[in-house]
Amino acid sequence: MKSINGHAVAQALIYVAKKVEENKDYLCELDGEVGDGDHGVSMTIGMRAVTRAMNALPNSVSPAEVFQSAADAYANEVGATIGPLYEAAFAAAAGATANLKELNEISNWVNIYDAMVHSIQVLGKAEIGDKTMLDSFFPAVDHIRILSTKGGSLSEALHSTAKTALAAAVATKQLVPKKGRAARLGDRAIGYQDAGATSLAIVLQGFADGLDKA
Amino acid sequence: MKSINGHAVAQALIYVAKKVEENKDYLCELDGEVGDGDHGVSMTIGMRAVTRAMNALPNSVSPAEVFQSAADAYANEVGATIGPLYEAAFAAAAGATANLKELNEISNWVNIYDAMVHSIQVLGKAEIGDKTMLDSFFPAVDHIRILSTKGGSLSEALHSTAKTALAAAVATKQLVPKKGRAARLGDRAIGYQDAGATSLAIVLQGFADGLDKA
Amino acid sequence: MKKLINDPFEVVDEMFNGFILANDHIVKPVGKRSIARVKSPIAGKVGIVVGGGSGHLPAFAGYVGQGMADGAAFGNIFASPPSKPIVEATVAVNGGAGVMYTYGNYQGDCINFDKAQDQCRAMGIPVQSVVLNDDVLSAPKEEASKRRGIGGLFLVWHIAGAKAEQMATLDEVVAATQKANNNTRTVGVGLTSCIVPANGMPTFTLPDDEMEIGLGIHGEPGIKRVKVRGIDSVVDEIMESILADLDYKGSDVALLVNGLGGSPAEELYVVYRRVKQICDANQINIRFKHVGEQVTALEMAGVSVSLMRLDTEMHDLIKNTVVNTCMYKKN
Amino acid sequence: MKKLINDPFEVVDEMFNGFILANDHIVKPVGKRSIARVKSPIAGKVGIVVGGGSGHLPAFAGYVGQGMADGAAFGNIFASPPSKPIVEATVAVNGGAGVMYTYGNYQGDCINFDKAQDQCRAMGIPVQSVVLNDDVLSAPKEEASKRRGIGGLFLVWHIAGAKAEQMATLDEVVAATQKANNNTRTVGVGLTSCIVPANGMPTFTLPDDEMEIGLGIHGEPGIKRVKVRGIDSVVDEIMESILADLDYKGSDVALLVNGLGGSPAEELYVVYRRVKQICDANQINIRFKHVGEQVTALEMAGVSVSLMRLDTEMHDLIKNTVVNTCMYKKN
Ligand SMILES: Nc1ncnc2c1ncn2[C@@H]1O[C@H](COP(=O)(O)OP(=O)(O)O)[C@@H](O)[C@H]1O
Ligand SMILES: Nc1ncnc2c1ncn2[C@@H]1O[C@H](COP(=O)(O)OP(=O)(O)O)[C@@H](O)[C@H]1O
Ligand SMILES: [Mg+2]
Ligand SMILES: [Mg+2]
Ligand SMILES: [Mg+2]
Ligand SMILES: [Mg+2]
Repeated sequence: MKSINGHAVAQALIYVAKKVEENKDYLCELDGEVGDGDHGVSMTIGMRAVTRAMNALPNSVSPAEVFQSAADAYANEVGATIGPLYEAAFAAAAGATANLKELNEISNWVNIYDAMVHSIQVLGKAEIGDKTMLDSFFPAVDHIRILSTKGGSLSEALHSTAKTALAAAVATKQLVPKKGRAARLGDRAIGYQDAGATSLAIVLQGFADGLDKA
Repeated sequence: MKSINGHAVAQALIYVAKKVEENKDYLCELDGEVGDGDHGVSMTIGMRAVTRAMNALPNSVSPAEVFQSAADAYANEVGATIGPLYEAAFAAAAGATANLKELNEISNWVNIYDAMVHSIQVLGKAEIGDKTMLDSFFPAVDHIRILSTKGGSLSEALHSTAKTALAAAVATKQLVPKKGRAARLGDRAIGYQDAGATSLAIVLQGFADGLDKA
Repeated sequence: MKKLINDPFEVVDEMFNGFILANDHIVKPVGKRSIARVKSPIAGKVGIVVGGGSGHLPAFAGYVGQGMADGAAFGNIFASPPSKPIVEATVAVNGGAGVMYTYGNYQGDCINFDKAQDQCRAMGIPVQSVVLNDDVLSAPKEEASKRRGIGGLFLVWHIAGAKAEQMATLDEVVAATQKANNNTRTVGVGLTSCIVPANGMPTFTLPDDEMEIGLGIHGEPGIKRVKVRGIDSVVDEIMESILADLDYKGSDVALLVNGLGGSPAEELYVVYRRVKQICDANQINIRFKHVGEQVTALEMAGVSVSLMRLDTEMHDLIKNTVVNTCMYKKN
Repeated sequence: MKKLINDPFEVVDEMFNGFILANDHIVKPVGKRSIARVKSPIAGKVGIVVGGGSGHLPAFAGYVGQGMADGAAFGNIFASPPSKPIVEATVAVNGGAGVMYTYGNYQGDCINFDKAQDQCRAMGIPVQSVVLNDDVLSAPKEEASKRRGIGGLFLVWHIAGAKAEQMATLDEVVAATQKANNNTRTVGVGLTSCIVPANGMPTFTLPDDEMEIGLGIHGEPGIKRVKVRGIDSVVDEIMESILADLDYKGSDVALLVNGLGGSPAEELYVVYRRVKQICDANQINIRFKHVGEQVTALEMAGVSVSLMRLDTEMHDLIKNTVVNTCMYKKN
């Protein structure tokens, strides 16, 4: 992992896009069991737009500009529930990295992920346990916050954070949905893994892998 | 086989109806490969109407009245191609049995079948070899005409006539259709057995069995 | 079989019943399987009677009302009606100016409408028939009279209905309808078959990656089976067949992109987009257009494209006539 | 996947393109995914903007035109549009009397329309929203505000559009629309799922002998799965749920039997027949009725029934207003 400047973040987002698209059908399948089967499509459309936006940025771009550009891509192309949530999250990440040139410290990513998850909660008004992406994101943020107090490599921290998110996403199976389309199914949704919690874990894993390569 | 009066013919037609309905799906399947898949349905609708008409007749009914009543049932309920063709055929059978009280001779049935097939040809204007019900009916009529010159039992004659019709129906596989919906497929219809030729054979077999029981 | 029905053999009667109840401001029953406009007979107006097998709604009964047909006879699913309901509709709509039958070229329909025509003429009602044969791929050009009638009827009947609304004579209405038919061509493609309710099984089976080109409106197979591919190239093939059969270059046309029943409206607009590109490239001026399900084959997925060449009379008839039928309205 | 499309990710743009071309006498594009009536803005008239995910045609964009909506924003398939096209449509239809948003109660739509509303208000355009929640089975009565909006929008928007045509104020149009929504209930059943094109697979799988009761319009599962059975008893269950939720006895109503996309019109009439019997038995007077595909879920087979209780004002609005939109016309 080299020094993580804006360009590296942009490249990592392009890698995230690739991973999301690879999981399109899987995410649709998860959403289809209890929702409307489009989550993988919405995420793919959003991340394709992000990729186009990233490719249009100069190499000298700042991390905050990268995140804001990703936010705008989601805002213009996606819609649905997930569009505004990721728009808000990327915009919050831009806010959390204002004036920074590099994001080499674990604490940078604690701030980024923390800003993201809170902006999602403010906009979406879901609670923990409602069976949404918050249920994989909050445990991940808690995890990386603890790691940041212990020192260690950023790469390892991002990887183990993504793994925590994935485990938490799997654990959403037991939850009863309270927000979004799946909420209408109530108990019938128990046993199904939440699509948005899963895609969030894929995004975090994409960051970890993408930044390694950058 | 008792003496075949009008009531016996009516009972035989009810038996024919039963056999046609048992073969509904098979006939639809044959029609579906090259036509519009409704032949078994049209024949069932027609023969159900015939059954209702037969049940409404007095026991003292004449054979000609029975056939005319079957013709009317087809005329009012069926439509399609097959409706007018069977209507014409039953009306012709009524004509061929005018003034007769009993139909115990093979020659009676030569006249009936012969009148039926010719009325179908006049109305439908198909040629032999066009892959229609004529291609099972004409060989059957030829067969019973020969038998009538030889003597023998009516029951046996009707049975072997029905068998001839069935064999001829199977042989329609090699024909290229010239009339009706299947005509549009031309060579593509080779290999498929004609639905109307097959149902005609079922009708003749139904007569043979039904009259045995009557 | 997944259908919103009760006894499959009762479907047509129950459908007829619901159709009458839902459209009682426009039509009335005049027999067990026949309807006429509430206002029928309209004195001095040529009555137009349409009909055919059920399973094609809005065609045929859905077009009874102002600006199109005056009466209709319902057959069983995909089966021509017998002559009786046709006769009933004829008698009901005869306002003294005679009656025109117009229907698709199928053997069953021809036999039964001809029978009705004979009976009605014998009763003293002047009846003429115009049999429609717009389906390009159902027979070669030299045998065009063998072609069957499919989606193009929707366009042709605009002309027929408009002409009759103008209180034209029977001969004039017949001539206008015949002219419209002569100038109309259609080609269809099917992606799936359909299920005749009383049959309960798909009429034919089509592998997941194949479609039928040149099929009709009864779930019957088409003239060739090809691999499923991007729709633009399929539309190109459809339009090529149509344009090779009649010279539309530089003409004004009326156009229909018709859904066969199982394809969403969204997809029909994708098709229209391509049709429009091809018309533009061939200097074909679209003066009237409609995208929607008009002549269907139960739940069959697929589409047909119809073009009708317009002269000035036809152009004015189709543009200026209000249509207010049971299932189709045009301002 | 058997669809009349090219690249599944291009479907919405190509559909939008075809929709604009096919309806250019009624609407114009005002953005990449937004449309407005050709005449927009109409001075002094409240502008009505509708929208939501694609895949529901005629809803939502198909209702832009005289007597219903003034503008619409298209989302991706089954996904709310982002705020941008909503804002574009709002600006285009604002004739000085303000703009009303009306859409179904889905989280994504609420978030994106609210965002657009904030942006437009900040630009000085008065915007109000009426969120529709007619789907009885999507939440219990005590939590009616959580119910989603489905087929009933077709009835509610007759009232909204008619009121706006009368040049009522924004508050009056909002009040009439809200009243219509409060008096509207819908229940739907699905026989098959549907395929989101970019997904390529059915959203969920339903065994051959089962149907879903209480489902929405996105191919999502309903509230319970039952065995396929005669439709009359299914309609009985639908009507029971509706009548238990709101007192329709003795009332005048407007009624919709809505096809979800994959069920033939013939079957919808079989359903209407039964609905009418039940209304008669409950002294419910059907003053306005429509049977057809209005609020669909791509090619999903199934039906929904909507009832809207009418007072004198609503009765006159729905009966006396001419509607001439892209995909729905009423004389
Ligand atoms: N209020 C909310 N807060 C956070 N996440 C949410 C909320 N509502 C839904 N989600 C997430 O969004 C996912 C569904 O997204 P998607 O299918 O793209 O949107 P839609 O529900 O509009 O079709 C759910 O799996 C859930 O994780
Ligand atoms: N002109 C004709 N003469 C005799 N039989 C015919 C003729 N046309 C069609 N048939 C018979 O009718 C059968 C099809 O009947 P059916 O499916 O009931 O009618 P339709 O073709 O109207 O759907 C064919 O298999 C053929 O045997
Ligand atoms: Mg979803
Ligand atoms: Mg047939
Ligand atoms: Mg037929
Ligand atoms: Mg969605």
